[in-house]
Amino acid sequence: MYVNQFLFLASVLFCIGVYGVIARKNAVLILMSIELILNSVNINLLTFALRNGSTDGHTFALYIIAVAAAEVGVGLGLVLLVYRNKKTISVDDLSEMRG
Amino acid sequence: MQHLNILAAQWVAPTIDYFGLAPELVLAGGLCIVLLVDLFIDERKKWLLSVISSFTLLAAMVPVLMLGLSETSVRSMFDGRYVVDNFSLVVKSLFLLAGYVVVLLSSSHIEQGEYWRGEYWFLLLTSLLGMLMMASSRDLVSIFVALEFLSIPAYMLAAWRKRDPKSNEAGVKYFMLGVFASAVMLYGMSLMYGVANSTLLTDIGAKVAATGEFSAVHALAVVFVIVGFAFKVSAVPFHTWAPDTYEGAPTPVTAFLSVASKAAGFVALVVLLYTAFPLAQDVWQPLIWVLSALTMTVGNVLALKQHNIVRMIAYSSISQGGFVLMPLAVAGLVGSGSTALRAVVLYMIVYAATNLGVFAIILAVSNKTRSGEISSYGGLFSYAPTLGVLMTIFLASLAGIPPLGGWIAKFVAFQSLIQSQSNWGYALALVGAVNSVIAFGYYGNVMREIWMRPVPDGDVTTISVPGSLRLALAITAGATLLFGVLPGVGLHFADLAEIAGAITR
Amino acid sequence: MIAQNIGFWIIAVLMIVAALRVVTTNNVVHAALWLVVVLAGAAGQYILLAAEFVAITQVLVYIGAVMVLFLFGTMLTRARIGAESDLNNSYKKLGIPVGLIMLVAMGLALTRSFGAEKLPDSAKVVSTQEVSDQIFGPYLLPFWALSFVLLAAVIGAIVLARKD
Amino acid sequence: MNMLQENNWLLSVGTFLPMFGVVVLMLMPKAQDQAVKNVALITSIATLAVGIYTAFKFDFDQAEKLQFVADAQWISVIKSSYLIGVDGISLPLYLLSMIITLLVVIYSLDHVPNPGKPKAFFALLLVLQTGMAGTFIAQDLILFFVFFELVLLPMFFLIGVWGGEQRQYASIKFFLYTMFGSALMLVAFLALFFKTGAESFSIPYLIENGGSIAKNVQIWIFAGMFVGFAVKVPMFPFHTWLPDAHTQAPTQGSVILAAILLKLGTYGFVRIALPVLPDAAREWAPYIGGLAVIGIIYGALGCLAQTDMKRLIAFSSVAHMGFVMLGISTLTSFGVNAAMFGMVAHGLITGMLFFIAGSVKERYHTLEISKLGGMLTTMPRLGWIFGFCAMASLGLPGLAGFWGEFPAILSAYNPAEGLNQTVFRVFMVIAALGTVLAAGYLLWMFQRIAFGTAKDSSSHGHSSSDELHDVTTFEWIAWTPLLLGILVLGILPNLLFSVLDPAVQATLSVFGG
Amino acid sequence: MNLFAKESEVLAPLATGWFLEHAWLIPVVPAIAFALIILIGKRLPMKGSELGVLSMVASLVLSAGAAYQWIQRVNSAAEEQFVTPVIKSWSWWQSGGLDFGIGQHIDGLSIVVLFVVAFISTLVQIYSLEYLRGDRRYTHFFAALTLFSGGMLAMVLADNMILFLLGWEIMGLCSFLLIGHWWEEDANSRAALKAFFTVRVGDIGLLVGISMLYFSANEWTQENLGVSGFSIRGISAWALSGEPNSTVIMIAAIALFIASIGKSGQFPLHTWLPDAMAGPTPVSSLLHSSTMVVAGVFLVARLYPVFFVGLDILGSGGNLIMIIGGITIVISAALAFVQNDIKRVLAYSTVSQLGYMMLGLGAGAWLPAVFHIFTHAFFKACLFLGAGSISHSASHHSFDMKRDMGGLRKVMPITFATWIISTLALCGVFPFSGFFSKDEIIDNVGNNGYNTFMIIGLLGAFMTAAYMTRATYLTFFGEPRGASAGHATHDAHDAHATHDAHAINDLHGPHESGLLITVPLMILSVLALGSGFLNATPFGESWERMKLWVEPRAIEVVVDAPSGGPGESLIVNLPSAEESHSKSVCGSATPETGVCYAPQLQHAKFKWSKAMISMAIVFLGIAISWIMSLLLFTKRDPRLVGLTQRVKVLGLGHNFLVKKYYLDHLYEKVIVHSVAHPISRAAYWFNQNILDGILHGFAKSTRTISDWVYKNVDQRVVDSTVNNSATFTKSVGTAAQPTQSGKVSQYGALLFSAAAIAALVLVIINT
Repeated sequence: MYVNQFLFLASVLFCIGVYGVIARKNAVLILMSIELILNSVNINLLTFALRNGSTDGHTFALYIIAVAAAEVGVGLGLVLLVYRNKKTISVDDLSEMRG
Repeated sequence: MQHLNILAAQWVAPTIDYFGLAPELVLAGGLCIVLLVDLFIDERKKWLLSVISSFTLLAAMVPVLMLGLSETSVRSMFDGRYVVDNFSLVVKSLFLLAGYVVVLLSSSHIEQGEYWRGEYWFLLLTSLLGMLMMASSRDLVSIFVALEFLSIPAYMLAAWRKRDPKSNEAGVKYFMLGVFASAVMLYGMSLMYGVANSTLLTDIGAKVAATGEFSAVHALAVVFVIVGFAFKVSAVPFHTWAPDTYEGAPTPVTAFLSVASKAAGFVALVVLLYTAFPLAQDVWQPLIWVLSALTMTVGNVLALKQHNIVRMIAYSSISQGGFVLMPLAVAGLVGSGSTALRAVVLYMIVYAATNLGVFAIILAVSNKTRSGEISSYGGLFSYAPTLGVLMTIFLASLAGIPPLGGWIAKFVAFQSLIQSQSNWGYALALVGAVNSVIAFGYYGNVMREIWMRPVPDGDVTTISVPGSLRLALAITAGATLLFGVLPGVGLHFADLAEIAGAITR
Repeated sequence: MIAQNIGFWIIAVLMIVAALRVVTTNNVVHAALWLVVVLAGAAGQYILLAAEFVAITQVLVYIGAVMVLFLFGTMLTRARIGAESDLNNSYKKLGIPVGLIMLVAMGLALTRSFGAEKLPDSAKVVSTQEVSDQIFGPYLLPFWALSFVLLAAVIGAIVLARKD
Repeated sequence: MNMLQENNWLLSVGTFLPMFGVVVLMLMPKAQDQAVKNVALITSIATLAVGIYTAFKFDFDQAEKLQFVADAQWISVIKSSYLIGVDGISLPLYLLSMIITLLVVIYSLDHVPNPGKPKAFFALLLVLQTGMAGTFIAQDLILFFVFFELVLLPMFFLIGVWGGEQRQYASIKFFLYTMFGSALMLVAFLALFFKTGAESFSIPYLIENGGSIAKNVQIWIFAGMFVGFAVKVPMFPFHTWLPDAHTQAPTQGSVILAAILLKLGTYGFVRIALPVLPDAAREWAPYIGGLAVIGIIYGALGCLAQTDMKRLIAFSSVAHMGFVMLGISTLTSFGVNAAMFGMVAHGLITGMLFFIAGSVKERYHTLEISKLGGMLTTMPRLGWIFGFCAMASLGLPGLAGFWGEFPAILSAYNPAEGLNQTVFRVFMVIAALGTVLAAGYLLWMFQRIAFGTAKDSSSHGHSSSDELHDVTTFEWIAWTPLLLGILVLGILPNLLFSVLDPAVQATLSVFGG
Repeated sequence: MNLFAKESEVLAPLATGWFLEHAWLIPVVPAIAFALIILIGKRLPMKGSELGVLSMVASLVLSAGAAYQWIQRVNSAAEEQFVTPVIKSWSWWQSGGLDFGIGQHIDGLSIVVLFVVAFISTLVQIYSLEYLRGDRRYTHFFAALTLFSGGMLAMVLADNMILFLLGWEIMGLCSFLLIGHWWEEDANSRAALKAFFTVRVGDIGLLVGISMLYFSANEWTQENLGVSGFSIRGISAWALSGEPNSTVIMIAAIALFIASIGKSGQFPLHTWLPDAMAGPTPVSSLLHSSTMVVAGVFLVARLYPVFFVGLDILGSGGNLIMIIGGITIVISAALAFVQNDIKRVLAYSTVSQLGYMMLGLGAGAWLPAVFHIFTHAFFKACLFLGAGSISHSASHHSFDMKRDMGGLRKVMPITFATWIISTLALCGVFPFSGFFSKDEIIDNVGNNGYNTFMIIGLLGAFMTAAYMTRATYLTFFGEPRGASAGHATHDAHDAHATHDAHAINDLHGPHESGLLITVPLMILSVLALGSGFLNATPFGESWERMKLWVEPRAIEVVVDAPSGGPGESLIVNLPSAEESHSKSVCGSATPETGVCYAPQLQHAKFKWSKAMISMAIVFLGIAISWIMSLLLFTKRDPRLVGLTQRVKVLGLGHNFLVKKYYLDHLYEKVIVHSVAHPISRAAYWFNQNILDGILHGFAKSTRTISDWVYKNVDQRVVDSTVNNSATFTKSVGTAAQPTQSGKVSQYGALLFSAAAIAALVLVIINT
């Protein structure tokens, strides 16, 4: 197996995630797209861990998973907050401040 | 795979230098106390929490000072993943003191609104704890965790005025963009780990170079990691969240974000540049150069357009960030590394003092005018001369006019650019020079309102400034003047701040 | 090796298709389900990469917890279960060039650096103990820190999300 | 360069005493206007007293040496120190700043301009004084820069708060202009510092080592300094802030601006730019001289086009500073002496003219020349004082203005070695033409304002007979020293030249005599 | 034969004395008096005038004493011994290694002019006591008058050009103040401005000339004489040393001469002088006829060696000085014909006479020119004061001869008598003083070979006689008209009538003036009659006192001429008609062999035949003019009255003269207006629109840039890097969205795209 096949998979996922966060306006969907990106990072880390023969990548990936969970929690909290005030979770509607 | 087994077999509990961790431990203890006390005290006694918070921060200063005075100059833990060196001590005290002032700014403010006070203090202290961790972190995992540590509470604090849609919006934008940026950064970090087979910055520093077999991926990694922190320091074009978030967030939180959070970004950036990418300066120098020039310029020209004071200060602080970045654009050149570091640290110190002062004034004035418009400052000098003079001092300092603190910060930044004696350095110095003039356009505009315009609503009752704000003003104004008149003081600390293990040429 | 390779490609194609569906589907719940596919695929890849513990964690945390969060979020914000027309920005096509440039940059760098480098053949599965030794060894401090992060996230999210 | 270090506390006290006054003012209650005035007055008197004592202690036989030198640690990290001292070049300007401040304070005792706020007004005046005095004593580039910039803000507010109709525009313009210049100047200072081996910012050190910088580098560094100083002077084409600032500034602001602030730029040339970068100075000299004579003619033409008295005087400053710059551009000690003298003389004379303009404005409520007239009949004393100053300003021999103007022209005949004589001789003739134009605009103004009969007072609603009182006591006290100074320096120029000359010669020794 | 006065080893000790040694007191006294008048004048019983008069008397005494001792000094010298001037010098100021002195330089020339100035000043001040009585600015008037005298005296005895310049400028200032004395009238203040401004134009020349001389001469003078290049003695010696570069000294001389032209009202800068008559009559008398305006002449006489060498005086053909002088004589005399204002007639006459002085100097007639300064001062002062007397006592402050005068010889006998004496002196009728000086000039001009200029001189004499006769006729003969006939004052155009308190005095009709006016008139007329005898060439050598006392005396020096060395003589042919002799320029540059000091000049032998011719011309002029005047003004001969209207050519000529050759038009309408208005307006426009515009443009463009950035970067880029552009949106076929901002996705797009692009660029660069 080539190193690059994993890395390319990761980069494709990353770019799909990037497309997602740009194209989506539903806040929950944006959060999902972010998960794509974070997963691509994890694939990278684990690929390198295997390539380098070290465990640090595993640890790193675990921390990322944990933090991502926390982020999703916070993100959904914010989404709920916004929803309660504005009755929408479209981030495009969150453009009261600009300029 | 052999060594993994050996490592596993030899596992022993890591030795921890608790003295070195004392500031963090004190702060951690403090925030636990806040959280617990909040559960048990009466609504009317919630003011106690602010007292506890502020004393926690001051108490955390004690070990910082003791560490500074101790014989051991560098304390390294976890195989060098967590290092207490002079640099980290200097920036930790900066965080703690800035945090202290933010507490002072907050205490009267959050009494007024419908805030969750106990949780507010808790989150504020948590974020500060993350910053302390950031100051000492020397490996990718620690830096990542520290970054999230300081950011996640901050996301929520920005949205803390729950019923204000603007505040919600601020929180969401900050959160979203923050997550985007950290995603990019993580990708870069993963590549770094991949090529260096270590998360230790010093190991990465030995590998990541602008040339060689892996130069392309090095470049990609360096750029992505820098983007992550460029977001944090709101460098253009990663600044977009800053104006909206600053405007929408509760003002003390804005003060916190624009000073402490931004400083944390710079701390991480500096540590990375000096320990992790010293060999890749060909990659990051042009990047920082462009970021710096763009940041100064765009921040300035957009600030000129603003009529909301906080938003204007937001753009102003973007532009100030450009000045901090300025010396880093030549930091990789021979002989420039240490002066650039000095310039960055000094700029952060001075900027923190001055900008917090500005926010203190904004809080005090908005208490009366209930407005964020710059025009509401009309005639401030005539009914609140002290506030008027102090605001003038702060703005002049931001504009870099001697003998106020800002000038020495700008001066040292210019100095380090010119010391490089490179054409890029000279060019950036010119850009900076022009920008420092443009900047006066909007600072001067506020001064003009304060001194030369009539009071818009004719209400000339004096402003009663709460005691905590007075203290904050005294501290910040004193520091602003002190740094300006006796720049040696600030420079002394900035000069002390050497990063252990940094490779400078 | 070949089996692994075949496995990789199947999973990879699945993941990419699923990921594309995540970002293009008009149904929030579908998107969440497609995301499950991606995450599960990722877990599969982790196993191919000899990272069993991470793979398990991935399943537990992501598919078990995060996905539930997402679905809760979707429901709490009263999203329709069916298709929705306004999930996307009107300027969503902007995402394509941005993503493509990104991909080019990454692809260029990866190709140039790793070229035809191969992963070591005899990949020994990393044991959970090794990972834990690391977490409680050199990476102890982030672990502590993480506890505070999670605490803060929980408390903050509750405060923000609760009605008051 | 050897320096004398006795009594080295004197300069610091003289410079920072006004700041002490500012602190006292700050602590005073706002309402006590009279007490505020007293404090300001006492402070400025005390400052001048220290200044006079300094002059008394000054060793005039060694005027070429820096005296009262204090060298204290300041910003050791960047190798900048608190190095101060005066020599024959600095001393007159140092004292002039103190005198002018005192006189302005006296004048302000009953002339606090609208909108009042005497406390802030006097505090700003005193801050300004510290900045001005400090600039003249600083012997370290960074210190110089700090003081140089320190004057900006107070002046910004003096113009912006107490100024005329367009004050806000004028003040911002003044500020941005000067800031632009000083930003470039700072960059030049830094480049200088590093090109001399990053050893020290001390001016004496740089003078010793600046000459060794490669010529083309020198030229660039000089360019930075040139912009910084030329904006301040102001030289054509950087002068457009000046008319607005002067016209809009309150009388006191105009006086200080004309008398001292403009000198900071020319002083910078003499003190820093020329001796430190001699090769570049030689290259630049013809251009500076050219801009100077353009300024002379241009300023004069500008004057002729004015209908506003104050604006006219402001434009005349452009012309007069042109003479000063012409003297400097010759790079001869004779020319620089003339320039230094011209600086002091211009300070006294134009300062005085602005005082008069202020008083005219106060009485007539307008400065439109066409609406004035017959001042000699309505207010003979004011009219004659005005006439005296106009005469002094146009360079009448026997009054101070002449000794700045004539030697400057004279010096252009024979510029320093290496400069193109023909070019400078052309400059000389043009400058001489400028003296004629000076006579033209000044006397024309005098004729229109002072001669003739008083214009109909209905144009300004107030009853003129009550308003048009002659010179008041405070005005007399404030003006007499200036008038005496103009006269005494005119008759005994050596009072000043004997102090300047050794120092100027020492400074310009880099140009080989 | 050496023709240059040389200062060499002293043959005999020269007499000196207190007055000579302390001649510097002469200007100091009035200067102090001036200060006192300003300070305490108003509180004195006579409002300060007594201080002025006393100081002038003191100066006069001092000058007289100095003159007396100078004569003694001359007498004490041996035959052919050079009488060294009494020079005293003190250091005034030093700068840039140069030393500037202040001091006195007393020689014959300065003695003469000192005496004249002190004398006329004294008389005019006495006269003014009466004339200006009751004036509201009585004190100021005397202060300015006294200051003027101080300035002029300082200039005269200056030992260096800086002090000279100082005095010169002070005079200009006083001239401004005094012309504008009645400044309430706009015309007066305009005249004052014009005078100052015109003279100032000339002063450029003085500045340039002094500078050039200083820098060219300084080295030589320091080395050889130990004096600076400002020293008059040094410059003179240097000019004759053979050192100077001929171009430099020529340009310097021309520059200085331009100053002279301005100050002495020579063509073409003469227009200010007639206008200056707007000042009070005593001022016209003192400043604008007898003293100040001769400063220009004095400058030429003072630095004669410079002009001598620089402009090649005595060279073949004419030189600048002579040409200007000649033109001035004729032109201004012609202008004098068309004036109706008596003072303007006298003003043009003054210009014309100054032209004679210039002509003389230019033609090498140094002594006659200086002598003409001397005599002219007396008779012209007398004429002006006489005119003042008429307006004061007879014509209600009008100076209009045609309207307000006529037939005054009966009412004002003393004024009439003094007027006639002075007129005759001015016309150069033997034995009045003007004859001895003016005729001598004409004679010497011819003698030195400049025949054309001699004819111009004679023409001038003719015209002088004619216009003075016209003026005299109009004033004193015929029937009284207007105010002189006792009619009520009708808008008298001498301004001070409206201001002077003493208008009350004029309630009664024309009468003779008081003693304070007539006594000075009489004294002056006596001198107008008698002063010529101080150098009465017709009566032989022993009468040529002035020549003895004033002209630098030559000594015979054998110039040793080492071949090719600097001591070599230069032989130049003199264009003299009488005897051909060689002129050598002292080539010696060392004090050992003597330093040249003044050029030796030839004097024409007086010939009665020539004198008679000129006398005849003068009388012809008087006669023709008398007849014309009689016919025109009294008989009102129809053939002459209105001639200018009838005959077009004459009318044009008349108009041309009335309009002062259109020079004023040229100055005011063309030059001044073009400078003051279009050019300065253009410059101002340039200033406001271009230079300020650049600034504004910068500010504006900064704003524009910020607008642009605001709209395009912050909103449009955010809107989507490329996508917001309509084309892109079109190309992907979706409808363009209205520009929005503040959207998270757009922010995200910016973030990611910036990161991607930066990465792409740097990846490409770094591999």
